[in-house]
Amino acid sequence: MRRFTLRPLNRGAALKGRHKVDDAALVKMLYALKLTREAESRIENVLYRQGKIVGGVYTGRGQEAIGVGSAIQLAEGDWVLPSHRDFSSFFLRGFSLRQIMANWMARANTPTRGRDNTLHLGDLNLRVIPIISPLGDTLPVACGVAMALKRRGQRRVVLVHFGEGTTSRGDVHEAMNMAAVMQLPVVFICNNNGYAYSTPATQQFLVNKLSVRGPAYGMVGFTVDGNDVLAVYEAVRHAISHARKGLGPTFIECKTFRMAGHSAHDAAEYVPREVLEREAKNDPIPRFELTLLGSRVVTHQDLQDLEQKIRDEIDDAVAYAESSPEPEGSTAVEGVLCGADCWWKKPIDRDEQRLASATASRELHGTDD
Amino acid sequence: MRRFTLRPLNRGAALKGRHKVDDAALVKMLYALKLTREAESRIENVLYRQGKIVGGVYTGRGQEAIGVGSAIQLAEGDWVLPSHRDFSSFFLRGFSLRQIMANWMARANTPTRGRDNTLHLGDLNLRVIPIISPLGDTLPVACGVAMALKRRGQRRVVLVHFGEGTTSRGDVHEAMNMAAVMQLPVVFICNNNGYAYSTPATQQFLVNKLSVRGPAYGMVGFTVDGNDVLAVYEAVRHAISHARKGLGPTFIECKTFRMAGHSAHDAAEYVPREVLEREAKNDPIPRFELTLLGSRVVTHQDLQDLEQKIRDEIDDAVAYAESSPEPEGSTAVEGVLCGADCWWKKPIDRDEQRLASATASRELHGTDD
Amino acid sequence: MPVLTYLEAIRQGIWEEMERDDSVFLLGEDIGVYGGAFKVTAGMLEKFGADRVIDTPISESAIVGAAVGAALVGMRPVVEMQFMDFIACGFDQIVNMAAKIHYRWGPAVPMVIRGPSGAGVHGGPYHSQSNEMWFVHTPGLKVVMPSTAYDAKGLIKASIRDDNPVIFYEHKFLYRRIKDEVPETDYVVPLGKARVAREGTDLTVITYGAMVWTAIEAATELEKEGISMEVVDLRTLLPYDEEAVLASVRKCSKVLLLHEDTRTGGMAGELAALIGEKAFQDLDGPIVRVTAPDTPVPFAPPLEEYFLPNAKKVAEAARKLAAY
Amino acid sequence: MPVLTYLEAIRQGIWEEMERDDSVFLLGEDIGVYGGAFKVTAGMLEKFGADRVIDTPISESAIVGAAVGAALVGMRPVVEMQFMDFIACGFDQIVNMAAKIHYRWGPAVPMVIRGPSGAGVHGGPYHSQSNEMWFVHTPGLKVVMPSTAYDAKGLIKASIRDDNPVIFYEHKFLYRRIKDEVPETDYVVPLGKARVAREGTDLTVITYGAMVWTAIEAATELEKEGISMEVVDLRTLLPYDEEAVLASVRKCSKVLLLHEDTRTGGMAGELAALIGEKAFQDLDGPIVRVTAPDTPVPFAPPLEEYFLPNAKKVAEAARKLAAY
Ligand SMILES: Cc1ncc(C[n+]2csc(CCOP(=O)(O)OP(=O)(O)O)c2C)c(N)n1
Ligand SMILES: Cc1ncc(C[n+]2csc(CCOP(=O)(O)OP(=O)(O)O)c2C)c(N)n1
Ligand SMILES: [Mg+2]
Ligand SMILES: [Mg+2]
Repeated sequence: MRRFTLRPLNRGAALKGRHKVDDAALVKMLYALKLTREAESRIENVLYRQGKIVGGVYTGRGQEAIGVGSAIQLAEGDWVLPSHRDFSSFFLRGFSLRQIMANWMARANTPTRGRDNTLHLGDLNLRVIPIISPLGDTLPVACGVAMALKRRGQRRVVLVHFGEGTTSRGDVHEAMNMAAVMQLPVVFICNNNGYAYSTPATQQFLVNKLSVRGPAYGMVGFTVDGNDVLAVYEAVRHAISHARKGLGPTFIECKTFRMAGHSAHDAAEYVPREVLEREAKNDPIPRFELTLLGSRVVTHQDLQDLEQKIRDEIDDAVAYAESSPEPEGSTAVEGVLCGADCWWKKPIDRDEQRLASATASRELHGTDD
Repeated sequence: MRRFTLRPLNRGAALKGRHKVDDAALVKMLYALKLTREAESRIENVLYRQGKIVGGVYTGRGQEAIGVGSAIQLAEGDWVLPSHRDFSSFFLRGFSLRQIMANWMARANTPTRGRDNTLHLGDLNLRVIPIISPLGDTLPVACGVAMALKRRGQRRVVLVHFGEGTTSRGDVHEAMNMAAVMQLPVVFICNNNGYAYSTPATQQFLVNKLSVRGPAYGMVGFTVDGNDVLAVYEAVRHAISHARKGLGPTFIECKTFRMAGHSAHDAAEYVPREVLEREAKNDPIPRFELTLLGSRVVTHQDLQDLEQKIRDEIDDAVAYAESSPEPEGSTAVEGVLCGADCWWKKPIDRDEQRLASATASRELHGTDD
Repeated sequence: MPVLTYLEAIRQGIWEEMERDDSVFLLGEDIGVYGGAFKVTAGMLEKFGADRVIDTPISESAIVGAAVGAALVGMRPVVEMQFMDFIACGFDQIVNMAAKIHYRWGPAVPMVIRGPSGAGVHGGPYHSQSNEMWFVHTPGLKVVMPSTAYDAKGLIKASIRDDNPVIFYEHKFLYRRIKDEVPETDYVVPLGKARVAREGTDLTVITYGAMVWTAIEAATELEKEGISMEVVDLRTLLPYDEEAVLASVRKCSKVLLLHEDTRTGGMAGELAALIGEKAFQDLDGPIVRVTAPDTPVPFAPPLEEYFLPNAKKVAEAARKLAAY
Repeated sequence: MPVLTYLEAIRQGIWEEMERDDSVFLLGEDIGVYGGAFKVTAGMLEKFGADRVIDTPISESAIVGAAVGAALVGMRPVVEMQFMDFIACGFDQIVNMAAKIHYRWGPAVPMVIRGPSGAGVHGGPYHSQSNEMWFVHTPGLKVVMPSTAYDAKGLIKASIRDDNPVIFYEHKFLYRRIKDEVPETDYVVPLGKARVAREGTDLTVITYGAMVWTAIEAATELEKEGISMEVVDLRTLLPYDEEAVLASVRKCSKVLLLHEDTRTGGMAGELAALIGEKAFQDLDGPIVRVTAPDTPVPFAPPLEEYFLPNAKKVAEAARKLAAY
């Protein structure tokens, strides 16, 4: 297989190195990008409209490259705390599409047993800690995970994702400062998609580049093109290697765009039409496809095959979810406290998940780390 | 009277202007510095040891120049939210020494009526909003005051003081970001006295200069010598004039040293002896005295007279406080809600305070603003 | 009289107060251009301008703190929490700053924190909470929760005019489901006064918020069986209307305490203590609680249904109590 | 058996758990070099090292959040709040993150948040609060408050070993005032179990924390008058020991509910509801509350004294109730 050389994406900045990513990893990234896009489209545009989704729908349309370019690099012992739009992180960490889909439909056979919604999916085996709705709350948690890993002398890292709007929360500050002063192996990945619900970034903060926040805590800060999966990959690669060396946290701002409303019910009329049109041309997925086609990592036929495979997988997941049982009402009162009857200790259907996890990590070990 | 020319204190930084402060203001600063030091010494070293103070004692020994160099410049309509060690701000805003002393003794005739302790003293007429113990909580409040002033089109400013340890709180971040993005007339004055209780600044954050936090929000940040009252004056003067012009907030780090324990019961054994010795030589009050003596603004005789006057004032305040009544126990349940029987609306002994306030503001109008 | 939804009534109440008093202004996330997540403030930016309808960063603590600051200098801020669940992020400013200022040094702190709370819309654990008890247990605050459109308007107006920090809970399930004739005239519903939502004689159910409708549904059902159940709507939870509670208990001699909030430490406990102390002699049966169980609010519809009190559960408990 | 103060007992309990289990570690402000504001963790840095006794920045929210993260990956963090008043600054992480994780997706979250609470030392409104009810009303937590040195050690050890987030209230008034024989052996006092602190027959007072001593003082006084008052010490407030409460009420038929915390929405309400529902037939008199009034904790000694329940107030209420 040929090797693909990453462009240095942030010229003059700290991202100086060049790094080779093998074709398998590139194809896997494309797969994850396209699967994420397609699955979320199915959820938002088909299943939600059909009334099959329970509750609201938030997607990561337009910003898939951030989850993909980062999660793909994690080793098995690393941890990730995705944002509320980071479908791809779950998938790349080994959640099965079936489980994710079943959770959107509030079914019983998911890690939440129907107790929590959307992407509030966690699994310690897969080393994914889910977001909770109060924005920013996962950043301190990421610090705590990192403290434990550091104490054990494990060269593990923790990625935590959040939106630019979330940076206004006090917890984000407390966590970034704590990570810096304790030199914790955390990578703070901020997706600046231009909006927090209806609020433009210009009303959220006054700085042009959020990456200035890094040095304010004594950590490195990057701003990268979040719609370029390889730019994200490169920045995160540096940050991970920095963290693994015990050199502490990094803050990465990934500039991107929310190519949808805040949620399925939001037509986003507050976004100027010109902005929508401009950003439509900057879609990370066609960009990456063109790159891979241009460098002959994939052919048009490959793409068609991939798309078919993805459609099949989604069909399967939807069918699985639809045929999955709803939780029994009376289970609502179980497992509030963790004790002898701790529901977590009862087996739930994790086999598939484990399998996926094992596969994912095997594939990941193919990439340089 | 001769004019005294401020040295440009932060060479090469944004503090470029030179500014004249007249002798009267210089003497007033010295008076406020010495009065603060002497009053707090009396409280900590005499009254507290005698068991006359109720509760804990926190003083601003060593960092008096920060309150003095800033509060002295406020016009009547400006607001200040002092830190828990900012005795001088209260005094310069017009609180009478008697009231302050009475509050340390938990007496009834104070703005708190004995309900709150230490320097938790507020008075809307004097435009002082007191700190509460949860550190950092006053910063968002300062923003709200500034929002109101701005909306009314008043060219007023709000100063808010806090320690370097406090900067780790989420509220500090939320407030600084909000002030920046809304361009509020707030001056954030951080006293970096090296310690937060026993925790050295090096365990609080990783940066050398906290002033880098300013640009992280898109506001100007200065670091100045907080033991040089004129340096503080100059930085705050710039910040105030910036804010009055509608150009938004400024962050000022005043480097100083806590020349005492965290509180009266803390021997501060965790502070290395060499640091204590070094810092003792940097006491802001002798420094300023020397400056004023050297430039002949005051004579040794003036100093002696001033000291006598201060001792007399403190004696008077102590006598007043000691002879003041304790609150009636049953008043504890009054005025929880503000209603028809709102205790605030009942007259309390404010005459003295008003007088002091009027005097202070008349004197202030003598200074260039 | 025009018929308004609960949501429209709140909007109208805020609108009128904004018109009446220039010191009233709004602070919150997405309340301006977007008009709020539930559109309660729709049209206000256009009408009152960006000076008075302020979109903030996602900084609940600073929003509350800023409201306190503005209130101290004579404004009457009205804060929107996008969901009341997120009030936890501004908690310290509410309980330590806002609630205690008047007691500590005197000033009025006229401000309202309002927003949608409650379950029933499959919002999951973070968009469904009933967290009023944190504030009912905080001296210095007032806590309000309307159940009708009429009250919603009258109570939000009274809250805005009140000189204390008021936590104003809007039940999101009622926003567009409940309609009422709402006078266009200027009226307030006084804080601290309950109302009898339905008269009865055999037993009384004391409740508030969306559960008022559940109670009425149960009462209608029970009437067919010859059981006459009174329904008392607290409207204000702090300070709550002791007299009205005691009067109804004295009248009916049996009492059922109902809330959507979880059980342990809920409002029913507070009422039970009041009744157990001051109406002990009037009681002809145990004090019965019907509440959500002690769990987070679960997401999936069967779980949420199991979690929430409903007319059937209320009627069952009432039947048992009536037969006692 | 060695006699330890309440404070020393807590220290010994933490110490033993640190020795026993390497996954136990401490997080907090000034807990290392300084040994904590009240010296609870004195000597631990020297003994266990900076890896396990971690001085943090002043970031209550991040401290709690970090504890959750560490707990999720197998550690047993013990967080110190310098004063429990400041727990309000980490509130959201406690109620929304820590409390709900197990329910939402299964993991154990073994962590303790401990610190000094309560009044009586002229600490003013921010160093004297009793804020346990916020957490008693939060499903997914446990809430503990010892009254004796023996229990303090046994309960802190049980809390550290528990698989849930435990909020552990230490009463600062008791720290150095209460002494007890405390075994050097390894023992735990199980969470969720109350104890009868003093036997009685005429009426019972249910209480916890420092008020246990107030109740005992009152009971001693009342005994001289021929009134026999039982004192039940809850020890754990969530989940609390329903059986023990009901047993004592059934035995004595009259009940007094006592706490230092403010009245409305306090623990007494919860207990009143339990008793009003499950022991209604056993009651021979009203359910009486003796609590602090609904105010912030005032600073000046006469105010604080008026605010706090004391033996005199308890005895007065008990006399009336006994005579009912
Ligand atoms: C503390 C808090 N406040 C408000 C909300 C409501 N809310 C949900 S998503 C959102 C916008 C988040 O913006 P950003 O962080 O930029 O993430 P994005 O949605 O753009 O990915 C808001 C305000 C919340 N979930 N938590
Ligand atoms: C939120 C909060 N946490 C902890 C405390 C306890 N505390 C009181 S003062 C202090 C140190 C403050 O340090 P700094 O901000 O540097 O101010 P300084 O005392 O040095 O003036 C601490 C930890 C508090 N008051 N509030
Ligand atoms: Mg965004
Ligand atoms: Mg300091």
